[in-house]
Amino acid sequence: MMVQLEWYLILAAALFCVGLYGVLVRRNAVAILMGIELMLNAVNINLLAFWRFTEPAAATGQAFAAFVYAVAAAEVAVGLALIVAIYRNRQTVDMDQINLLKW
Amino acid sequence: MDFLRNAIVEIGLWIEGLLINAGLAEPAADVIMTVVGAFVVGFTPLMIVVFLIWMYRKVSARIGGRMGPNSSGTWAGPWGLVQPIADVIKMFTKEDIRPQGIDVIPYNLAPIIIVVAAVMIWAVMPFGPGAEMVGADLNIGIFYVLAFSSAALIAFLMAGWSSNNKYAVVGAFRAVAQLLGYEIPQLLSILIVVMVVSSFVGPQGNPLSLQSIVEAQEGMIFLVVLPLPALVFWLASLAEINARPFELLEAESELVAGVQIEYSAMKWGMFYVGEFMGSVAVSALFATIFLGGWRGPWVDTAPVLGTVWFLLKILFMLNVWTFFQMTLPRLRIDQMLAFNWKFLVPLSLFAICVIGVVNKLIPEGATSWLRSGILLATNVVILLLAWAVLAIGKRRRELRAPAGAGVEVGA
Amino acid sequence: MTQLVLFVIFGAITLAAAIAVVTARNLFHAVLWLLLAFFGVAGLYVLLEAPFFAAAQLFIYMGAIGVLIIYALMLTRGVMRQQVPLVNDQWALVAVLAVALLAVLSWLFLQHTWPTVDQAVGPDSLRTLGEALVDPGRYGFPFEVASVLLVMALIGAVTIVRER
Amino acid sequence: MLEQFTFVGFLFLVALFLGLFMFGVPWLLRLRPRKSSSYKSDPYECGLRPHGEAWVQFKAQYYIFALVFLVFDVEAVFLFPWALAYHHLAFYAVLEGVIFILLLTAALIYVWRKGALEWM
Repeated sequence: MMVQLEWYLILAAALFCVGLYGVLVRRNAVAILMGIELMLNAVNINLLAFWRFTEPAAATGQAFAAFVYAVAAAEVAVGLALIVAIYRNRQTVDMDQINLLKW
Repeated sequence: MDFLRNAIVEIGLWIEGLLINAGLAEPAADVIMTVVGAFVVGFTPLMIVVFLIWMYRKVSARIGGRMGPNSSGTWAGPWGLVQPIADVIKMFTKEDIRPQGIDVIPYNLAPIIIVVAAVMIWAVMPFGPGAEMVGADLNIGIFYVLAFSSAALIAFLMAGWSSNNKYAVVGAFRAVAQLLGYEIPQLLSILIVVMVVSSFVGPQGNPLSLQSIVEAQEGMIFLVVLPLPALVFWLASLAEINARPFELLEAESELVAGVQIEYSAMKWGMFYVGEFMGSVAVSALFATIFLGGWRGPWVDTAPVLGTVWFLLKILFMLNVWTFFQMTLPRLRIDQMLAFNWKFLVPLSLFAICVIGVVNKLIPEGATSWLRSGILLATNVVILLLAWAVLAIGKRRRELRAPAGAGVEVGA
Repeated sequence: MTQLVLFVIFGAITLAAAIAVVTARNLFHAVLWLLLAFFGVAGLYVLLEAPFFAAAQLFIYMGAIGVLIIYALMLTRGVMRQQVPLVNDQWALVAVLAVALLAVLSWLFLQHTWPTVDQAVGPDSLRTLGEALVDPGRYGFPFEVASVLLVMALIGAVTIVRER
Repeated sequence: MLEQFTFVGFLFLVALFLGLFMFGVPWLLRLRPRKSSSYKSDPYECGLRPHGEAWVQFKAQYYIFALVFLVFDVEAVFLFPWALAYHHLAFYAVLEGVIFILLLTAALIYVWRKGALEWM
């Protein structure tokens, strides 16, 4: 029995939801970034699954997956740099205490 | 005699024939053969390592003007051949000390990951001509090797973090700073090779697969065609396997052994084995990419000779490694980082651009001799340019700093 | 059949590790679970016949991003000692929402009939990707933009993180 | 294509077996410490009793090197398909790849000039 496209989509959706949960509930900023990484991975699974099952001869899905890598790398680089800078100034990475922008 | 010409493949076919005769279905026999192949490929590097430890002791003793293992005071067999076995037994039976405050699971997982990553690299190594002599001729070949060697980084961080020791943490940080950095010149020089292979093998063939990299060296080995990437790759690989002059991970006189400090008995032995396996893997990669892999005289008539040539080339590169190991001093960390980021990386970036453009400008119909010649000339020009830039830089530094005021070396 | 078994194994590894990432108390363990999740995703890519991306997954995520996250953890090491609550007070609500989102998405995926083709991946799929990436009519421009993006990220991050 | 990965999968199992074997034999032999003391199991710090916690603060310098590495790593994912297709590319397409590399070189030079590559 072959693995269907839907299965990959549902798996990716589950991964996305787990990542989303992590992003919304964790207090540590680094943990939030980890959640975002999970979500990006879910996106990549979707892209490659669509590529595999709908047009394996074209390069579209693969190219997009490669661009997602670039975006993920840029996101993680800048995001973690921000966290490090915040920690240096405020000695915390707890998102509930980083409320500078609130007022 | 005919049997011997292609002995390894013939033995495989013979066993498979036996299995099918014994009443096994063909797919099942195929699977069994794959498992047997995996065992052979997995254990080969280990066997080489056991031999290598012996050879390393002998050669380093000669270089150091010391007595080797054959005269260590106790009996160690003829030429000290029993020494590695004694080493193994010692390692297995030593007391395993568990330090306080370790993070148990990462601490124990790290040596396993190191061994696994070191074995996995061998899946794509071509041991001889033909598809049978490669574990799996993956179409991502060399990229697979890079992926697994970079995954091993994480083991160092795990070991360092979980050991509950300051030296281990510092060692892990240093290890990763070094291993990360030198991966870049390594992969850039491989990129140059991939481009050149792509124009050598033409529209058919897959330039990422190691087997076709070997096939592309039909006229001339790449050490001659591309001396610059070969040099960069070798230097970067020395750093990747923590060999001198880049032996900053262990640095026993400053870091007391780096990440391995809290490991004892066989867990330490696994780091040790992993390191030796790394040097075998790097030698095999260098032999495959730049020395023509299994290529050598009479391979066409007797393919089994290809394996012999390949092993001999690995042995040669291992001796080069031993020689480096025994004669060079250790760099300081700032020198090590500067050498990578300010010399190797810019040099290989420049080389990629120039070689990529020049190679494309050579008309497609050119003979491989002409192509090789032009590439060699380009390489030499780039090397001379790099040398000139270094010389100018040194001159300017000397002019700026008056004599005697600690001139930075090698930066 | 084998594919199905492998899909279930890798999928289970990925999901279990992902759940461990968002629930682990020790952040270092969370990173290790994250790496395991990445490894599972790499296995899925192999099943999707995109081995290049499986290798890139190991290469980028385990080799670079994992290391970067661990570095950031070490630089903000105060977090290892603080005994703050793990999650904020909206976790129950979010959990319900996430499960609901998963249910809706799954229902949608099963509802729609996807225009799948039963076609094998050619041996040249990676080469087509390489050609498409530099084809000015296709991804030539995004390709260069990706480079600019990486440069900008590097410059920005270095500017932010440098100690003055 | 997946058939080739059968071998890789089995090799992974063999590698795992090797690792667990080396790890497990001493464990099965029960070579536990016969006498244990807190001095023996202390973290080794050249003979002194360890002081403070092991997770000492680090300089951001390490992080910058990891950043540069990350960027070049992602670049490799783009450049490997490009190098693979090299023979099939027109001249301008090769130039595009070269521009890609030159942009990253510019980033490296920027970081260099800013002094972020110095070991402090």
